[in-house]
Amino acid sequence: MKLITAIVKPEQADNIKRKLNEIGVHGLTMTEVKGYGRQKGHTEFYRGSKYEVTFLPKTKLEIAVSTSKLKKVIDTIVNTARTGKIGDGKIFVTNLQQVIRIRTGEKGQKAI
Amino acid sequence: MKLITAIVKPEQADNIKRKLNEIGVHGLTMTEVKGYGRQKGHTEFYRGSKYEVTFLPKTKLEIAVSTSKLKKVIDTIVNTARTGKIGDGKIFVTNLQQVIRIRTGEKGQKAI
Amino acid sequence: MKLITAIVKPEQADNIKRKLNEIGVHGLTMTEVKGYGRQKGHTEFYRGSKYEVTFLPKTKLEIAVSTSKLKKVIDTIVNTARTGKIGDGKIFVTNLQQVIRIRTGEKGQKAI
Amino acid sequence: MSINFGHTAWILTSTALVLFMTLPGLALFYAGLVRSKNTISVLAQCFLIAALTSIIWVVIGYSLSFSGEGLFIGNLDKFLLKNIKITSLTGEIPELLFVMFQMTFAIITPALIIGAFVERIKFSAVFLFTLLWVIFVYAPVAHWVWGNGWLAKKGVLDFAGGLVVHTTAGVSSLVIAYFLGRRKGFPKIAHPPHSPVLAMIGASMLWVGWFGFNAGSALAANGNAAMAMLVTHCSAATATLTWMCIDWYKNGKPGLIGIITGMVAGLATVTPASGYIGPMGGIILGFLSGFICYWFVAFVKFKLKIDDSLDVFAVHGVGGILGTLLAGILATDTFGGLGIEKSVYDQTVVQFIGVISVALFALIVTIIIVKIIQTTIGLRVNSQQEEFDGLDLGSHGEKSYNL
Amino acid sequence: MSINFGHTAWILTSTALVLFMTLPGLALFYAGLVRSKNTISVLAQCFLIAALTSIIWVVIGYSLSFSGEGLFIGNLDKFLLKNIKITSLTGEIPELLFVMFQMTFAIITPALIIGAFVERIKFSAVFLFTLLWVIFVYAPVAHWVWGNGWLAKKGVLDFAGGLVVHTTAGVSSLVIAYFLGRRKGFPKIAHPPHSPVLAMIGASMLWVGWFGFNAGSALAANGNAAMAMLVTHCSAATATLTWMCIDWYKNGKPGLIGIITGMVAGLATVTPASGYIGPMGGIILGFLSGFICYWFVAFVKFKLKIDDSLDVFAVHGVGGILGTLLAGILATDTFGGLGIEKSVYDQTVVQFIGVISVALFALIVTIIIVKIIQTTIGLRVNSQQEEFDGLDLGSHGEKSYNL
Amino acid sequence: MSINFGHTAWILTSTALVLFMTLPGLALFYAGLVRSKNTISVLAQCFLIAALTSIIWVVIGYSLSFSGEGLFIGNLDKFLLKNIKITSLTGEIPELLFVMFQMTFAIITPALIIGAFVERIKFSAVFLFTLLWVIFVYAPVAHWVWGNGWLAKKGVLDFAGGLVVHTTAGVSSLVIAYFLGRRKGFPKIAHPPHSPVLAMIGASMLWVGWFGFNAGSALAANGNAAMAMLVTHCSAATATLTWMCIDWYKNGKPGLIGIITGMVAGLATVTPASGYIGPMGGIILGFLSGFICYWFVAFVKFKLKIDDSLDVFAVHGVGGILGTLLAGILATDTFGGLGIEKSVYDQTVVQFIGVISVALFALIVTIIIVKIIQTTIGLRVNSQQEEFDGLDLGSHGEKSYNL
Ligand SMILES: Nc1ncnc2c1ncn2[C@@H]1O[C@H](COP(=O)(O)OP(=O)(O)O)[C@@H](O)[C@H]1O
Ligand SMILES: Nc1ncnc2c1ncn2[C@@H]1O[C@H](COP(=O)(O)OP(=O)(O)O)[C@@H](O)[C@H]1O
Ligand SMILES: Nc1ncnc2c1ncn2[C@@H]1O[C@H](COP(=O)(O)OP(=O)(O)O)[C@@H](O)[C@H]1O
Repeated sequence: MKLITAIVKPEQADNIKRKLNEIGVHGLTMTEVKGYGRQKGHTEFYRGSKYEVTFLPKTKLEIAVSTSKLKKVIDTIVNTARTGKIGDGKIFVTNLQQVIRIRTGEKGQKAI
Repeated sequence: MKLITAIVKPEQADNIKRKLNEIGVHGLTMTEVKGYGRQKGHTEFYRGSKYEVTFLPKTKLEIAVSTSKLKKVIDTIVNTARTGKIGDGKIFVTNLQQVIRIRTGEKGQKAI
Repeated sequence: MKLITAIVKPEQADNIKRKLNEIGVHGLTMTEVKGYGRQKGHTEFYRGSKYEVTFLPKTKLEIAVSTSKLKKVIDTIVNTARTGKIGDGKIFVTNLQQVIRIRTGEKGQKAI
Repeated sequence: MSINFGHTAWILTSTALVLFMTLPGLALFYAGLVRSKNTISVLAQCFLIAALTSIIWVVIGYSLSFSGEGLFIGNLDKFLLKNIKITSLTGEIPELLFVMFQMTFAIITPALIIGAFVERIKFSAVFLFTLLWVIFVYAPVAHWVWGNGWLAKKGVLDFAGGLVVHTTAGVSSLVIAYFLGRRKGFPKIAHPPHSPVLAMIGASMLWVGWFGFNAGSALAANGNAAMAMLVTHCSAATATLTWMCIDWYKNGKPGLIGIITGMVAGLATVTPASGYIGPMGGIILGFLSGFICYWFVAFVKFKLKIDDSLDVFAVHGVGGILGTLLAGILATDTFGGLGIEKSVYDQTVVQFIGVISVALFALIVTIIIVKIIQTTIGLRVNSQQEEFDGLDLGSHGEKSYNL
Repeated sequence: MSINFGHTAWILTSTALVLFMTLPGLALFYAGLVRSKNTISVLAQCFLIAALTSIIWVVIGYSLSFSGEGLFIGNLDKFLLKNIKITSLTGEIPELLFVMFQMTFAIITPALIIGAFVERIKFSAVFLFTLLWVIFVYAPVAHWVWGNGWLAKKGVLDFAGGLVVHTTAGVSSLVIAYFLGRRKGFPKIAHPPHSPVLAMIGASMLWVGWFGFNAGSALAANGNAAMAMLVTHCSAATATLTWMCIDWYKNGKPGLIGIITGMVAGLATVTPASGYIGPMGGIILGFLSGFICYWFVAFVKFKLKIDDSLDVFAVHGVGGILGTLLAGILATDTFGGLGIEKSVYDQTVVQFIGVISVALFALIVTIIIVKIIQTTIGLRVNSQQEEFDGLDLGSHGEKSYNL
Repeated sequence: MSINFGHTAWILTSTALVLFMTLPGLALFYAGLVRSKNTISVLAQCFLIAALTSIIWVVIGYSLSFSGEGLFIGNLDKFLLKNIKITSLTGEIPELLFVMFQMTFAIITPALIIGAFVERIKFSAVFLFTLLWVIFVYAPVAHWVWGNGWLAKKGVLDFAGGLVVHTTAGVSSLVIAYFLGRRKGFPKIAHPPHSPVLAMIGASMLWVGWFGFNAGSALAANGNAAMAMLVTHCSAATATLTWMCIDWYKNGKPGLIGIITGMVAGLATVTPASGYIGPMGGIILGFLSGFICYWFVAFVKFKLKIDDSLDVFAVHGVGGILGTLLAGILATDTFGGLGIEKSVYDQTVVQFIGVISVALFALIVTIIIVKIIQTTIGLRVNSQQEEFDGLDLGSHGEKSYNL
């Protein structure tokens, strides 16, 4: 099992969720984060003082999937989230050793 | 060493923390997240418009533990967080390659 | 490739970002979290009622790096974030199986 | 007597000020003190009470309170305000304006009780409670004290509502909180006010609006109004500092919540006395109310263990009673007051009778009302889950913060 | 006639109240209803409109509205308020005060239109729109109705701005919303108001401030003002309860947003009639406005599919029109009104003419203005990205919440 | 002279308006501009200053300011307001009301200084500073200018507090900010205001409340009050637009913070002149204040490098001085003013003397006060950690947002 962590633009999150739902991913966890990358931020002015904003709002999606679905899910995310502009985000994949559904105590694949 | 990531109902977080403390877990990190799963959300109405809420507030707990404690911690979380209703949440376990305590520079087990 | 997760004091985050930037780390993701550890919280009073705060605001930094850079990045974080006082935080290292840049579809090292 | 345009101008203004105390003043004060998941419900309750009471007042409340010479209750001659002409006067102001001004008092009184039942009451129960309470508690007491009823005939002093507003609301709060039951964890688990900022905005509006409440109760723009404003201010300022210092001493830090709670206590306490006393009296009342209300907050919570969630009884009830009891004494020359006709002793006996009878009456009738609601539509929301999720989602289907 | 200090005191107060309705009242009401990323822009638009309209009013607006005897437009004799002395009177109050009081009406009217163009308009377009609209829509209509123009001569009843304020703003809102185009996803995707709390604060301020609006329009502190205040209040309270009950019935839960929307509809509706009717009339108007405005919200959104984002037409336009049409009827004795000179039928015909002519005029002139702006500086922000990121960052370079 | 009920009604209202300016107006304006971790502390400071100053005023401040004929300071004849009867008059209003009205001025003046010391001062130091400053700076200057002291005898024009309020507060702000030292990172690191929304609410309340401040200073509900209100409004509107345009030009975007800062500058600037000038004068002052205060914000910050954190000197000090200096000139017929008795030259010399002497006096006495505090209880919070964590937790043990 794998854990996919995708950092995407906040405006894409709903779309991605919908698309993933269509390919049979029925669970994910979303976090509001701030990202720093190549995309540059902006400058705000307050009473003559400059304030540089380098961290931009991003959304992190965490999705546990079975290894067999990994590619499909990644492709779906990439295709949905890509706008071709800097700041589109990144996907990280890590190994999941165990998944447990708290409600039933089920473990592994069944728990995803 | 393992990293346990538990997505639970926000109302359970304090309880879990207390129970973990009792079994000797003295550190954890909590994040407010939004979860999408089988649990269905609700509908809000504003001046005749419908607004569907599918992401529900959840709490993510991240706990680094030594491998020997893994089972005990997971059991404690499952037992405390389980209400038997949909939406109780999930636990993910990943491998931790290294842990470092910033204050002292200690590494590995000692740093947990 | 490795994923470094550092839990630090919020006031250190900007500094760390700057220092990492200097050693060539040009991307990271930041999340506001709440930490529970050895550092004790504080007590608030409201109309005679006591309210214990045990979770303290922390900042989580997630940084994907190539394995070769791992040590340097960790050292930089430790050196920058260390104040020597309880609550300085922790660093967790996990294995990254894959990294994908959404914009270009690049994978692996190039995508970091 | 003919109309005085200056007085009329001031009472028009005062009416706006007193409405402002409830909407948004009190609503924000209370909303800031609850958890964020119950914010909307508090605001909605306040709005409901304001709107509903207004209609009750126009239809029947004003008539029951201020029409006729009955000892215990008014009559229905002014049902739906009939027989009130645009030229009718009360004193030197239009009677229609008096209707409006008094309406704002009738609005804020049940709204005060919100503090007792937040975070767990059914919205429909608020509707029914307000309906019954305004008619069967507020209107009679208003008639007794201000509508030429038996207490007025006895010469009770209650300038702006220590009895009519604060004693009734305070006592009824205790009753409804008792029957509703406690919130989970009370009193062991404390929940910090979700927004001291909102609470402070509301409290400030109460302070400013209270000028209309107390100085408006002179029904004139004259020295009496000016004095009422001044003593009101003195009491609020003194109580603020007193409460702040107690907090500072006891907890090591002076919190904002304590500061504004003290202020409201000072305002409630001076209310019944505000038209009779001098600045010195205001300072004394402020000081006493700081201490005594402070003590009662802990007493209700930890001794009586009644979950009067936002301390309505301790702050308003106790304050109103205290001010009523002391009104006679502080009105004397000795304390720089404007003087009273009776002897201090006689007056204080009357004040005492006023407090006891109003408190008992509010107690009994509210128990009856609460029992009626409990056995019909129910008082508390149906499920623990709804309470846990918060009334905002559960009862109103809205969230207070969508940042 | 000589100056009446009581009346003057009340109109000074009313002026403050009506300014308060816009700043911060309406600004907060609207800001709470948009998404958090457009909060600053709404507040800034409101401030811009207030400041700009004030200057226009002093320079030329007042003169065009209230100077001279023209049927369709005033003259320039009071350009820059020249010829107005500190001792000049309008009725029994200083004319300078009348200038100020009326200025606050001129401010709030274009500010109402903000609700139609939020979340997508260019800030510079707001500037130009306000400039043209105040001069070419507001000033003429104010002259027709209140400045002794042709509608005044016909005897149209519009006590506090059903035509001048609400009909003009409502109709123009529809126009500008239509030409601006819809926000992405409208009407399928709903966005919850980012802060019902802010919206409620604003709504409450509107309620309180409306006392200055309607009761102030008596230009006196007398029984007429008192009655206006009372009926205003009755309508607001009834409409609040009506809208709440419809929501409760239809969605299963009474939401706060519905409660306050109903209240505002009740206030807008009673405005033109407020100086002529009695409490019963107020209650009737409140009840009708609750139903009819509720229906129009859905109609504009889902049938016309015009993105009048915060329902200015449905709430203010429809309310103002409704109140204007019924003013004559409800002013009669039958409904407890103060009586009218014409026959009900004749009066209602005049009211009808008023509504049609004002609505048509606002429609046509606003179309022209909008077209001018579209072909010069442009109406809508340049990029979709700016809309997505929100006007706060895009147009003002600020964020509303930095917690 | 006998009491005028109309005037009394207006000053009762104005008193409420001016208190409203401080609580919650100014408190919110400032609280919105600091970081969220210092929100509570600003609100608590504002409340403390309001409560404490009120008591000082009643006990000794009023007497020192307005009793007796001393050139430099009043006497103690009205200590604790003794000798003031409910029937005593000041002009045509009750003296007790005058006491209250003036009290609200005494409250807001030290409260303005909060802007200079936010985010790092000890709460106990605020207590002591207010105590000393009100007695040794405010009361004397109030006596000089308004209490028939030496500047009044010279014929200085200061209608509503350009000298007494804004010059004193502005200059003292510079002093206390200087001695307190800078916040970490100043002026290199900027911190965005945590809530432009709160700041905007506060600013709007200042605008509305300022009607009571300036038009109330006429102590009458007449043409003079109306004109004061009008010119106040004109200056605020013009300064708003001016500052907005400068920001727009310089940063490419007009920010909300700039808009409201301009507005406050316009209000402060017109204050001393508001009872003497005409609309044209108001517009001129607004325009100049927009430019000059804008420039001074940067000057203090980047040239003087004094961390007058919320720009009290640049906005209030400079504004008040500017308005005072120009009051004589703009009061002349040429600029549509109401005329002055002296020659323009003579008057302007007097204005100049007023500014210099008040500024110097405030400077010196504040230095002494600050030194006293520094060597006793200390001025700045003890640890850097407390500053970092924020004064909310450190000094008050509360958090401002618990969402
Ligand atoms: N090395 C990294 N570690 C963690 N997060 C990263 C890393 N690089 C980028 N990110 C995240 O991805 C987001 C987008 O990256 P950015 O470089 O701006 O765009 P692009 O992928 O188009 O080059 C960043 O805002 C940040 O949240
Ligand atoms: N595949 C997944 N990946 C990441 N998070 C998940 C996944 N499935 C569920 N979750 C998280 O767990 C929460 C509870 O899941 P849900 O399916 O509603 O309940 P249950 O576990 O009782 O079936 C979700 O809200 C979501 O945050
Ligand atoms: N076992 C753990 N798992 C997850 N997070 C931890 C763990 N231990 C500590 N943390 C995080 O690190 C932060 C600092 O830890 P703490 O024990 O207070 O300081 P120190 O590292 O100086 O002993 C905590 O607030 C928490 O967020």
